[in-house]
Amino acid sequence: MRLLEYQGKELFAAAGIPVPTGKVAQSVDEAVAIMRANPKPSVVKAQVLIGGRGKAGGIKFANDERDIVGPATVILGMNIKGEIAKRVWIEQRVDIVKELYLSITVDRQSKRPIIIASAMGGMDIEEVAASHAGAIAKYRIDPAMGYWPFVGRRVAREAGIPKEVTSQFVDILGKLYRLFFDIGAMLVEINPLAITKDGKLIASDAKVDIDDNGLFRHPELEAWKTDLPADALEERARKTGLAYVHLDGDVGIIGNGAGLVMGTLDAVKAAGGEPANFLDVGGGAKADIVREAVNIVTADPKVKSLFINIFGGITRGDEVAKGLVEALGGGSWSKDKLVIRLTGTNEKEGREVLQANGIKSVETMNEGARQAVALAR
Amino acid sequence: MRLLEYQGKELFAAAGIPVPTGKVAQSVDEAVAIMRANPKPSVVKAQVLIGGRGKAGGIKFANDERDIVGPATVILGMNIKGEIAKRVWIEQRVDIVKELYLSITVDRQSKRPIIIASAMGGMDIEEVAASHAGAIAKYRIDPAMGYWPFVGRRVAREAGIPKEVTSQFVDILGKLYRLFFDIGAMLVEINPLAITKDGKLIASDAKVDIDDNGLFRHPELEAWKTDLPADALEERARKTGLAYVHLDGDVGIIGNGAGLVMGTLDAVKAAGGEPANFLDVGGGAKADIVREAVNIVTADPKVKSLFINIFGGITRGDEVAKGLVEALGGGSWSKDKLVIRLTGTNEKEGREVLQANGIKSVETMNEGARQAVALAR
Amino acid sequence: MSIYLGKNSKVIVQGITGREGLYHANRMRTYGTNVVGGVTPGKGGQKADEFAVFDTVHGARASTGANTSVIFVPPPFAADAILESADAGIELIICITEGIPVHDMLKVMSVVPKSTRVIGPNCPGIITPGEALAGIMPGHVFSQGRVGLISRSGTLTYEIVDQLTRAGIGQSTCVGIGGDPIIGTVFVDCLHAFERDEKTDAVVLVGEIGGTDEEDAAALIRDKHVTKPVVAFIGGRSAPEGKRMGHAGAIVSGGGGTAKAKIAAFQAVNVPVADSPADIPELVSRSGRQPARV
Amino acid sequence: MSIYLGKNSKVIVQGITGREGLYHANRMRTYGTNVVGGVTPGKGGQKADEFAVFDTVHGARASTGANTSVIFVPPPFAADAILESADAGIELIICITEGIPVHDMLKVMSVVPKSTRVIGPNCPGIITPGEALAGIMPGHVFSQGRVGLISRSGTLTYEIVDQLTRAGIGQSTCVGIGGDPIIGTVFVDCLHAFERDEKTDAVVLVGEIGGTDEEDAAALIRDKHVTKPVVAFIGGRSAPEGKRMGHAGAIVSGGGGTAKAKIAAFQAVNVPVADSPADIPELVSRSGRQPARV
Repeated sequence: MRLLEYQGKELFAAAGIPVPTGKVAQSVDEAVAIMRANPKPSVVKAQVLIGGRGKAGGIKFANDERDIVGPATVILGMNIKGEIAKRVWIEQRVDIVKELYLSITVDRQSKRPIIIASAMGGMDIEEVAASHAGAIAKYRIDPAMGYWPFVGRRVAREAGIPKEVTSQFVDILGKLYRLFFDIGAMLVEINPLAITKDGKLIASDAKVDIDDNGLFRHPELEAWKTDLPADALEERARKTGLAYVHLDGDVGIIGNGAGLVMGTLDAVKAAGGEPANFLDVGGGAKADIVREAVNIVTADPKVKSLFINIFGGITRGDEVAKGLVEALGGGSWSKDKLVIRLTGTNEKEGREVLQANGIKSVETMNEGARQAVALAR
Repeated sequence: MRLLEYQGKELFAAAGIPVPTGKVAQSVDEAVAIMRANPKPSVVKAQVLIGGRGKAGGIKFANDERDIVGPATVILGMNIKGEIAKRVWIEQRVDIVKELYLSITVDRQSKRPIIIASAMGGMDIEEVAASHAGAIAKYRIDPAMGYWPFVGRRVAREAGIPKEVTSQFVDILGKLYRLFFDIGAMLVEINPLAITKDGKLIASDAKVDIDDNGLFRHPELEAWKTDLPADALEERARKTGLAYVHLDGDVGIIGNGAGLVMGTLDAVKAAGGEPANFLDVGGGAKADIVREAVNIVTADPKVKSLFINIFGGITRGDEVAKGLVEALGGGSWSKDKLVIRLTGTNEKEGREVLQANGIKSVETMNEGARQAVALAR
Repeated sequence: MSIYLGKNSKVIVQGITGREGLYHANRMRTYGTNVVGGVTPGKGGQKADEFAVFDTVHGARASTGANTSVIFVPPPFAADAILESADAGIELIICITEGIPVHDMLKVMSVVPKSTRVIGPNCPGIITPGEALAGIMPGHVFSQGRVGLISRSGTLTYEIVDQLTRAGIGQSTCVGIGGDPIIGTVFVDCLHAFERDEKTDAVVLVGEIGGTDEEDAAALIRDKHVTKPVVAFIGGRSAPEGKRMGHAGAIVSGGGGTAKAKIAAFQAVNVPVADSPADIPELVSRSGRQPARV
Repeated sequence: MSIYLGKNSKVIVQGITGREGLYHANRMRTYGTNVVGGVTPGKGGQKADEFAVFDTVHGARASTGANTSVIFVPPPFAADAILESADAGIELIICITEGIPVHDMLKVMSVVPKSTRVIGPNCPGIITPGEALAGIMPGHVFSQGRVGLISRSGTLTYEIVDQLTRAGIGQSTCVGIGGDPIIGTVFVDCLHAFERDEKTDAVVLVGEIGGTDEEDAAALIRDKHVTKPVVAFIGGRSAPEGKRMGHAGAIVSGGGGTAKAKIAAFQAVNVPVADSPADIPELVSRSGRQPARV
């Protein structure tokens, strides 16, 4: 679960990490009220997950209740690379003299949390890594050891963090690690971690990504989910327990098992088509799940053909066929725009069901992909 | 810092470990008020650190505000093996059908916390260990791993904890471990951990010992210190930073370094005497520390002679001699009842100071011990 | 036995009284696996179908001599189950459970002894065809032979194995290492094992987007730690950045973990990369030493 | 070099700008120890007397090649200092600090790599007479020779060494292992090291009440892992139960850790136990192989 900046900053503040004073607004009126209560030179920032909001015009300035109206009006509802800004975060401006970078993420290779820091903050860390690899310090923490101040001192020295702020940096990093650990984060990033004119460190931005699998331990964060931009079909699929990812193409895809579905997407692409989605019905799917899967995929108006690719391991071919027949019977899709490939457990029984209902099936994944792409033309 | 039962139970309750409802009283009036507010069959327990209070008459029963008067009057102020009960803990009686044992302490050998559990609770665990070694389960936790429920299940099985209460046991053990860890305990012990008639586990007693070196992290526990029985001289020494232990003999002992002082005590004992105390002035002691050490040791009216044994490593002989002269000059002790052995760094200068003030010194520790014992006769 | 699992493996199932656990315990036994019992806390002493149930892994191991565990317990309790098995001295721990918090696995992997092999989580298990199956794989698609297989995906593995089997190419051992970001056993571990294994002539490696496990495998091959022929397939070539493709670990982020980079890494060390699962049997047949037919 | 410390040891002092740290850095250098610098966070780049000060142990090690650290930082920060040295690859870490929370040491000892030797805390350090001193011992009482010494106590060690030296018995290495309940190096570790050491003929072991380190040492001798003669002394024979005798670790509790039990354990394996420090030189002289005189 990726969090919006204002949510991340709320977590930071609770963890004792200094952040600028700020408030979130969902309407121009709210924005005006905020500035009336606290008429300080402020930054008005679009609350979106997508990167590059600054260049897209999603960050503006205001000093009082009058001149907040323009920025708030422009930003609220702004479409930034396909994402609508439903909120603005209004925070007091701070005088920044230098920008640092600090993050903790999960390093898959070492199976450890990794701290990444740089004295070159304010830009994309991948860009820094590409152009100034030496400017980045990395430290993989043994989770059994946890964070100790020496780690911060070592990272600070290696990243070239100015000496005057090293002790603040060590303190903030300790708090960031505790937060990372407490909320089961995949990423906590402060970019920039600003040095103010009066020599204080402050988190100017906040990027937090929480492991969805660990969310059950944090019911208090559940409420924030509704604030996050979400695809309606993805939401609907999540509720049924289906893994659905909405894409931009026109060939709808259903399969069982993440790897097989990914492989199916690749086959469609290789056949010259564009997948409309990723949908994994999971292992051992029953007829009703298959029916709901068909309904979800075909609810996307861009979908022109549907390719169902099932390898029956635990999943039984006859169950899949039955679900499909039910879905088609409900009128949600025409069998003319459908290709199905069914193999493995109970494939014979499944094909009999299909045949009895006039649904044709193909033998191989590649053949299915070709036909599905042709049907979408 | 050893805690009284009521303090331990307060920590248990805060940690979510079930304890009987209870309140502490410092006077008969308070005890009466407690029973008036809550007239339930109760146990009245002397709050002392020493073991065996039950046999000494420090545990009684009461049902209401009238019949609490007797037990409270008897127990408050009771001398139990030398320790005065300044408080009673009045807790509601629970119907116990079986008593278990559970503790976590520091295992020096493995350098790990060790869980000890037994289905034979309510008696001294060392006795159980001696008579029924097989009835005790032990598990050394890797502190890097921490407590996981499987540890509790394994311990429960090996200790023969009844199956019906295993899941409660696992839960309580997890909370006990967290408490052990959070307060930096040397020991947390529940003996007995009672199974009540209705199948619930409840901590019938609480023994908690907190590492003094870790107390700086727990200022909230500082207040409890004043409730604990303490030797006035030990308190005074603690404030000066001296390690002083009050003993029962008549030969006062001062030395530098815990090992040397222990060796000096042994030498006095070997010479037929009884040490009155242990006092370590520490490394590099200056004259004022030595003076205060002499004052503390000789403030004990039982002390008949004083043996000062200094091996000058970092500690300088002349500083020790100066402090001693100052102390004697202040009239706190007569040089006739004093033996000093001074060797090592600046021993010559030190002996000159002693000689100039008419204080005789001996060459060896054993000779000093002999003379000090003779002086105490 | 080829690698990790074989005829001498004595398997217990953690979570055996659950629907999944019991279903697959039976399937494994049917396949020929020596399933010696199962564990469900609080249900020790009962029977689940024909399987003896124990309260703890220690108890199960003491009674049965189990050396392998397959874990089906729900995500919140799975890390505890893995640690319990490790603590009890189980040598091979296969965690099927999907949805374990990443931080649980970080902790688990930092404290599990090096001598314990953890496979998964979020994996289909491991099979040595004709000897034993520990997991949820459909045993009937596998066939005995001399090609090892390692995969981050379940059904894609079945798909590929099915094609291998149909082409007459049997398998020595197939390991589903799992689709999560933090897993106990990675490609590199399995490649080392297959390299040492006398019963394996070639290896099929089924990777996907996300992480750098495939790049690490390529580096191992580059450094000549693996000399047996390897054929690769990478799923997720069409996946856009930032979208999680079913598996928690299958995500391209910050420009890292792309199929393109992985394919390039393999090609740079002369490992043929199949365009489609259908091409794998032929690539295997053409690869270095000819694997023996079934 | 006898064990752990010698001419090739390059020593840094953590907490060198503190009063104690700087005082003892100078004393060590005067003794002949190769003190290459010190560490105080935030004071890197300065000088403390003649010593270069670094912000981190990493920095100090990178610049000086230090392999040994002596720690003088206050108790709340000492565990962090030990872990920093371990993380930086320092091989020998001697922690002088008294008063470190026991739980800090539990954590430290569970995560410090096995290849790192931690001595202390709450110890006087280690000396290889004539080569190097790392700690706070008064160097002048020690003399070169072939008797190793291990002790839980500081001044008692000086007392005993003084008597050995006066009796003409020099020392190979003397290790003060510290008086805390949880310490990095115990008797058993040092006995193993002295057993392997060509420059040591016999060992004096100075124990005290509390714990079972002495019993463990006796068991090692019983099992013939130590064949060189050992002479023991146990402090605290007159200490009552439940009273902490200065050292946090010197306490008899629950009937365990008594001097009586320790003396009996040594006597059972034919290790002579001195009644008084004054008796030690003679016991050493009489023990097995005659140690060479200075």
